[in-house]
Amino acid sequence: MPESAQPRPGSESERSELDGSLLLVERTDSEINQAVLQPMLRGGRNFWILVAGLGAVVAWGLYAWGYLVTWGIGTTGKNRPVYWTLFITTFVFWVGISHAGTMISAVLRLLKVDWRRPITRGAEAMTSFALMMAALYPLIHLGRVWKFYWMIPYPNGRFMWPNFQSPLMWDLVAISTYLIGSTLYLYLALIPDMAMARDHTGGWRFQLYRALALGWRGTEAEWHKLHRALGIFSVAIIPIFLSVHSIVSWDFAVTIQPRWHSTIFAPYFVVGAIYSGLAALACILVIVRRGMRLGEFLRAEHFNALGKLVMVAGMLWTYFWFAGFLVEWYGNEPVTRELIQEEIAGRLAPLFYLQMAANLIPIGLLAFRRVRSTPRLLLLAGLSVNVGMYTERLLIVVGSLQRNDIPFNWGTYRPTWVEISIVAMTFAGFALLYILFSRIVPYVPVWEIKEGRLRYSLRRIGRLLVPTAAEIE
Amino acid sequence: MALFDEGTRTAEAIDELHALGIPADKMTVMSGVPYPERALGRQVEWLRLPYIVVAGAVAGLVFGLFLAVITPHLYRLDVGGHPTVSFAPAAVIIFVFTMLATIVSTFLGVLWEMNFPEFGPKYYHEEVTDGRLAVLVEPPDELATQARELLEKHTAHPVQLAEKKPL
Amino acid sequence: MSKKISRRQFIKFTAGTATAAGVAPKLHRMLQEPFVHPPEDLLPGQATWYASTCRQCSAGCGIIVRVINGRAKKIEGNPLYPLNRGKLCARGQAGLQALYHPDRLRNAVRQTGGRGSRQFEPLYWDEALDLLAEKIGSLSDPGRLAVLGGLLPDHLYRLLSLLLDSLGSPPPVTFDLHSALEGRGAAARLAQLTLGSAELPVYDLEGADVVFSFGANFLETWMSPVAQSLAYGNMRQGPFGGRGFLVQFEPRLSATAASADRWIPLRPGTEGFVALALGRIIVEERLGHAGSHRPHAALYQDVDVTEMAEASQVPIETLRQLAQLFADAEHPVAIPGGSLAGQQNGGPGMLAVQALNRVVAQFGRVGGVFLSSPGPSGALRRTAKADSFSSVQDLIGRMKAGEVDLLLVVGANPVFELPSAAGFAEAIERVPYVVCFNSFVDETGARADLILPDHTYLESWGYQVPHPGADRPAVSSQQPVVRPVHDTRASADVFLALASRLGGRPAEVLPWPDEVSFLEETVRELHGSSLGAYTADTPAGFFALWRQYGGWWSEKELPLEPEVPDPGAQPLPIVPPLFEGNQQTYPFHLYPYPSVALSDGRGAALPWLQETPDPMTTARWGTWVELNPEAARSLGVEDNDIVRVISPYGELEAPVVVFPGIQPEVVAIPVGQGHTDYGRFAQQRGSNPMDLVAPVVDSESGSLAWGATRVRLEPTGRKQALARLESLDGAGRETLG
Amino acid sequence: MAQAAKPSAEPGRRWGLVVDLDRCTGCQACVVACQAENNVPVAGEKQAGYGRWMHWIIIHRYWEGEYPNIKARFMPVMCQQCDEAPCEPVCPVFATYHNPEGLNAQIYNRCIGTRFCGNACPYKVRTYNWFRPEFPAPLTEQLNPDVTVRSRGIMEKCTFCIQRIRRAELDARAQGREVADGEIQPACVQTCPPEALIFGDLNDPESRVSQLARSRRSFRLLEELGTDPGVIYLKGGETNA
Repeated sequence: MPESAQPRPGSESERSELDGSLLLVERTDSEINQAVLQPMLRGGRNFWILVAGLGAVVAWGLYAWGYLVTWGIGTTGKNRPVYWTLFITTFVFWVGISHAGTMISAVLRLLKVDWRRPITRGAEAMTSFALMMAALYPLIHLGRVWKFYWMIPYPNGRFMWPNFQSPLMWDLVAISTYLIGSTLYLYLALIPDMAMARDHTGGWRFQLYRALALGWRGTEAEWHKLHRALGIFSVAIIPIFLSVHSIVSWDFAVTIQPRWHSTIFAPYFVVGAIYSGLAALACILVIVRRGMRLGEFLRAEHFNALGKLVMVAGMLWTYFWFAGFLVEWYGNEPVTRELIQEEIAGRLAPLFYLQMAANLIPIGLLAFRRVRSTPRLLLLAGLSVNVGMYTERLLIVVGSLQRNDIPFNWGTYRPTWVEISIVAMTFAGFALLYILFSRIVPYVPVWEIKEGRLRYSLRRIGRLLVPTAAEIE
Repeated sequence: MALFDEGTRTAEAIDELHALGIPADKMTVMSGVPYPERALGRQVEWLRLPYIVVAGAVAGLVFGLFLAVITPHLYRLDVGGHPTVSFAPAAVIIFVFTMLATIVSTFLGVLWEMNFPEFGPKYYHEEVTDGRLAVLVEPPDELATQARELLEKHTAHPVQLAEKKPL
Repeated sequence: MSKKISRRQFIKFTAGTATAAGVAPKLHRMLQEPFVHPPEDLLPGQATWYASTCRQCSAGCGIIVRVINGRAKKIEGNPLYPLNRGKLCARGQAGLQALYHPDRLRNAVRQTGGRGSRQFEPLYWDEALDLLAEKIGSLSDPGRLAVLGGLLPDHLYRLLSLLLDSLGSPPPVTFDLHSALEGRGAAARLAQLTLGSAELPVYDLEGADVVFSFGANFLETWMSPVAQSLAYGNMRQGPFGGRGFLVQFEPRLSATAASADRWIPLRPGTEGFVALALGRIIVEERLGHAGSHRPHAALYQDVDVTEMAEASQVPIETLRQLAQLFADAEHPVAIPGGSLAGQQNGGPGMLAVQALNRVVAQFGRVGGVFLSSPGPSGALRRTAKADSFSSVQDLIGRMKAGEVDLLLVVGANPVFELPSAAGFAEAIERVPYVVCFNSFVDETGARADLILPDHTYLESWGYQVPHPGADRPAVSSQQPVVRPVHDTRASADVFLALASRLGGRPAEVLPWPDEVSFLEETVRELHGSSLGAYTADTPAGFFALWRQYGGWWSEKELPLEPEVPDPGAQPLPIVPPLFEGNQQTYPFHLYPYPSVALSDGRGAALPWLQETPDPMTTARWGTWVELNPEAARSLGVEDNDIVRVISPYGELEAPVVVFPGIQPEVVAIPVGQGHTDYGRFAQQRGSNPMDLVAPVVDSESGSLAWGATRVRLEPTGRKQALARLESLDGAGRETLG
Repeated sequence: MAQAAKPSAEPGRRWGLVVDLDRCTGCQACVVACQAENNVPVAGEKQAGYGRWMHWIIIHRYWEGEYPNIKARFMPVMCQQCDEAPCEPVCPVFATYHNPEGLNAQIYNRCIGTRFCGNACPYKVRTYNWFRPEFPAPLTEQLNPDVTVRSRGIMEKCTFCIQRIRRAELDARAQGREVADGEIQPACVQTCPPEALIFGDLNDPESRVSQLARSRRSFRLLEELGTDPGVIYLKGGETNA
């Protein structure tokens, strides 16, 4: 369709740097379809080795979990007073990661930011899978996981009812809601691409895509309804996304544990979540781009924009961290002082300085476009942010619990193989789900790309005059 | 059914079909890309979706209220000197349930509006997802030939008799 | 109950509204016991309580045992018994676990693989008794039979004495480390010298307003800790108003010192010096209001306060203040404790402390020193007395010389409890046949040929006259609270059966068919007494009441004023302490002390006691070495660093506890761990400081001078985290200042 | 303070425990008594050393000063039975709640083991069953049938020996009378050799505990947190006067 290829994507200034941008524009829809579908069908030896490796880690983690359930929470390194440790740390971490998906697809959709298009699906999938991993932890960390359903409010012969005053109940409902919401959101936007995949595959894939496409034909009415639904979703999921990490933060903030009992925790956690989530997304995009050779879809402009967002989130995080820290330092309450002392010059110092370095250095690095648009450097920065944010949660959860109002009751925590295996399991599980997802589901939202391209390509669409692409939604 | 390569000509063809006297509900346009509303010169359907969503949200609110405000009285146990029901925890629960219901009703609502899932045989062409626009016309018998000619004039592809394909 | 009402209200309330929503529980489910009920609301069955006597130490507190379905469930103090008045210590509570210990011997056994092989073969009791009777019968000379007893129940001691006497064998030798550490023997000798009776006196803490305790850890293990704790509580916030002032003089800050108002650290062995200095100051400066000090002047004529202060390292100023305090008090009392007795100058030291009571004329006065009324005397008064370490050494000498052919060990664990340098373990190898009567395979049992396990005290009969006693005559009864858990047999019954098997004179002297009939006969002498808190018409009725009440005691208080012999004008002896080991090579004093939970080690088998933290260090399940922070610094060690402790007689390794409450020249190690046998909870755990102790005695009383050894420390560079309750990071702070 | 929302809507009792620190000798009798009464498992050396001991009552030991002018003090600490208990609202399944007698009750069979209450408790007096408790036979015979043996994964803590409270109440009701002051004795109170622990009804102005609670010496642990504990400490080293 040569006649539709007049305008070029991206602003004038950026286009010059983009490699392969022209390629995409000159591709036909059918070629785009194939460019997206082909990597999914390639299952090289390396791919299967990777899957087997991740599967093995997951299997080992499941064994560790079985061991934990069989023998009790004592197989972890928890003790009195450190009742929560790596599980809750990693839980908070995964919930944080999950925030990037919504940030990218809902917030940017509402803001009509066009560079989001190729990365929305990757981001949404990350949200769903990260949440799935996060949702495991409240189960894993239970002393009696086989009784977890006692938290579900339904009439029962035990005459039991959950306590809606407990932040854990809020957690339960908020995380379920977010998981349901983000998965439906992911799926809804996936239907047209399922139809596309259905039309171009055979065998089991055809059957699968056929079932998932739900009979999509792409009629005008269907598109219209889909658009409306996605619009509503975008609006509705943003408050959920804000509430989820706030609620996670209240797990800590509602107690009177020094350093947890803080009003700034909710926004601080949300910002931290966005920071780590966006950084994680950048890492994943870099990796997937290489692994699936999607270079022509995920281009430097996307990384550049994402890098900017990460940088901004990082600055916000720094601001919130400082705001919290300053007040705690100023208050000079004995236990808080002791904890701050531990962080700055005590036993927690290595973790603290790791946290600060790993969180702050990337902000500086990302100020350079060269870093932002070089996948390798962006990956490095993103990984650093995630190390930093994991450490931050570790310091909040474990670090704070090691001290309390009565020095006699202090404690020290040492992790065990069970905990580390289970944490590794969720990392491997996330990667595994993500890899399999990327082989089964078109990783790049084809219709959104085409839509975006269409928007740029048409000055006059039918009888309608479209002044600029960015204003269309 | 006619296949088009791009939107402008499709819109022109549709305009002409209208002029020919074929009502809008006898024409179905299929595309692999969403075209902006009215871009193809067709009327926008009125949607019930917003109402479904609002109804869902209200139901969620009520359910949340029930859980957060009523059930604690039914299963009353006192904790930590707090009132049995107090604003802050109830607000969280009510909010989350409202949002949950909103999301779920949006999803179910849109599926319902689209009559999904619907796997039976339908008029369709696979090239739609490859970038073609398909215009399916169900003209009254007297206009059939004219419509066909009109479509053939605009498209490079042969106008076919539509087939139903199992989807 | 209120929850039920609210549930019913709930049904009414929900009938209309919630059922429609499907949330209301179905009505038929209401019959189920809902999970909102705490399980504690459900109380199964009624319990029976049996009164008996605690035998976890020699204090002899009255207990009541809660029994449900024939199983003992809990031990509590007998609220009627005048000694402990319903109170009981940690060790007493844990007695249940001795009864139900998984590693108790379940029947009589013979060691088949040779001594120390720990290969045992079960034996029928008849066979076992035949074997024992044959061994006794085949002795070439009854003098070649020796009996070593531990903390024997009074009736068993009496039976054994009668049996041995009838056989023509030497009387039983008794030794237990607990008594040695509390200086029981030395205290009895002191009482004999100063109070005219070998009865252990009662120091009236409750009535005292100033208490000077010289190394008496009377709130932990010394003498009768429960009775003394009770009195201490009343001294603090007493019914008489006012608050007593307690000063503790000892090298290590014990839990008693922690409860004291002042702790005066001093060098080991100089407690007597401090007492002498205090006495001298009082007499010289005519302090107080107890009348003329002229009669006492002679006592202190040789005492030089400056010298005493220097030797003990207590500043003269402090001594002056304390002397003033003591002399000015209405009811001062000075207590000569166990750590004095553990020195080679123990006798003179204790004498010096007791002299303080004389100086302030506190014999037989409120808040002073009393004797317990004996009540009906007779057979009951013939109680077991701990023999001195010297007599044990004699026995060891005889064993080594091959003069003992048959050794019976009854309720004692000499291999563990005696200083290993005393050579008991070697001596026992020279004895052809060894029979042990303990309920566990302990260190001595592992070296025996035959073990005839006794019942635990909760399964057996007996009585005990407490000493030191209560404020009135009292005898506690002991009866089985449960049927024997295993196929064990009361040692008293074993000896009675043995006597009848041997025939002849033993059978004549011990005619009773079993220990119960022996007890009934013994107790009968109390029946007629007019003092008793209850009366019965018949001896059988009395015996029933005696068991129900948990003993016999007088209704009213009967404190007895000691008839103090005139000391004459003899000056008090000033004997400097002697220590084993050269000061240059061995710079530290070793201070072994009985653990509050494990006492001398007999509690080590019981998991409750192992888990009980030491009050001061909060450590458990192990042995540790307490070091002054200054000493730790100079050695370059810190908490949990393992050090090797070397004395001229042995060495051990244990982690360090940096302990701010200890004299810098002193190294304290708790006694109780280091078992090689004695059940799964005790064995291979910690080390036994008795391996370091020199086998020396207090020259006067012959009791073991367990504190007279010097040691040196060597860091090993290894670490071992002690199971402490306290967080070391917290550094003992109460709040963060 | 949400006074109106107090569970003791009926003019109920509020059980309280007075700990006289002047009498306490740190002798650990209460610790073992509690362990025996409440089937508290033994953790063993390794677990106990790692902060996983199970005692419901422990005795803190604090140092003051330096050698030779050093003092040590003891402080028995058990569940403070707070009226405004921070541990209660955080439990998602109501395994811990406030009973009408002012007790902070723990219902073991509801507990799913989130350990949230343990984090919320500022006194850190809740203990957790890290493993299945072991009672090698025949030590099982020592178990008190009035008290459940808790399985692994469950929080537990001092109950003020609620089974003894119930027993006394049932006995009193059977005899048609009120429970007398001092009649109820939790195991620790029962055994305490220096009588440092006193138990009773704080809502009864005549009871011994409420009299002592009004003493000049009385204070509560971490009073500034506003948890309103039912355990009242009496300062050591001085008289009531």
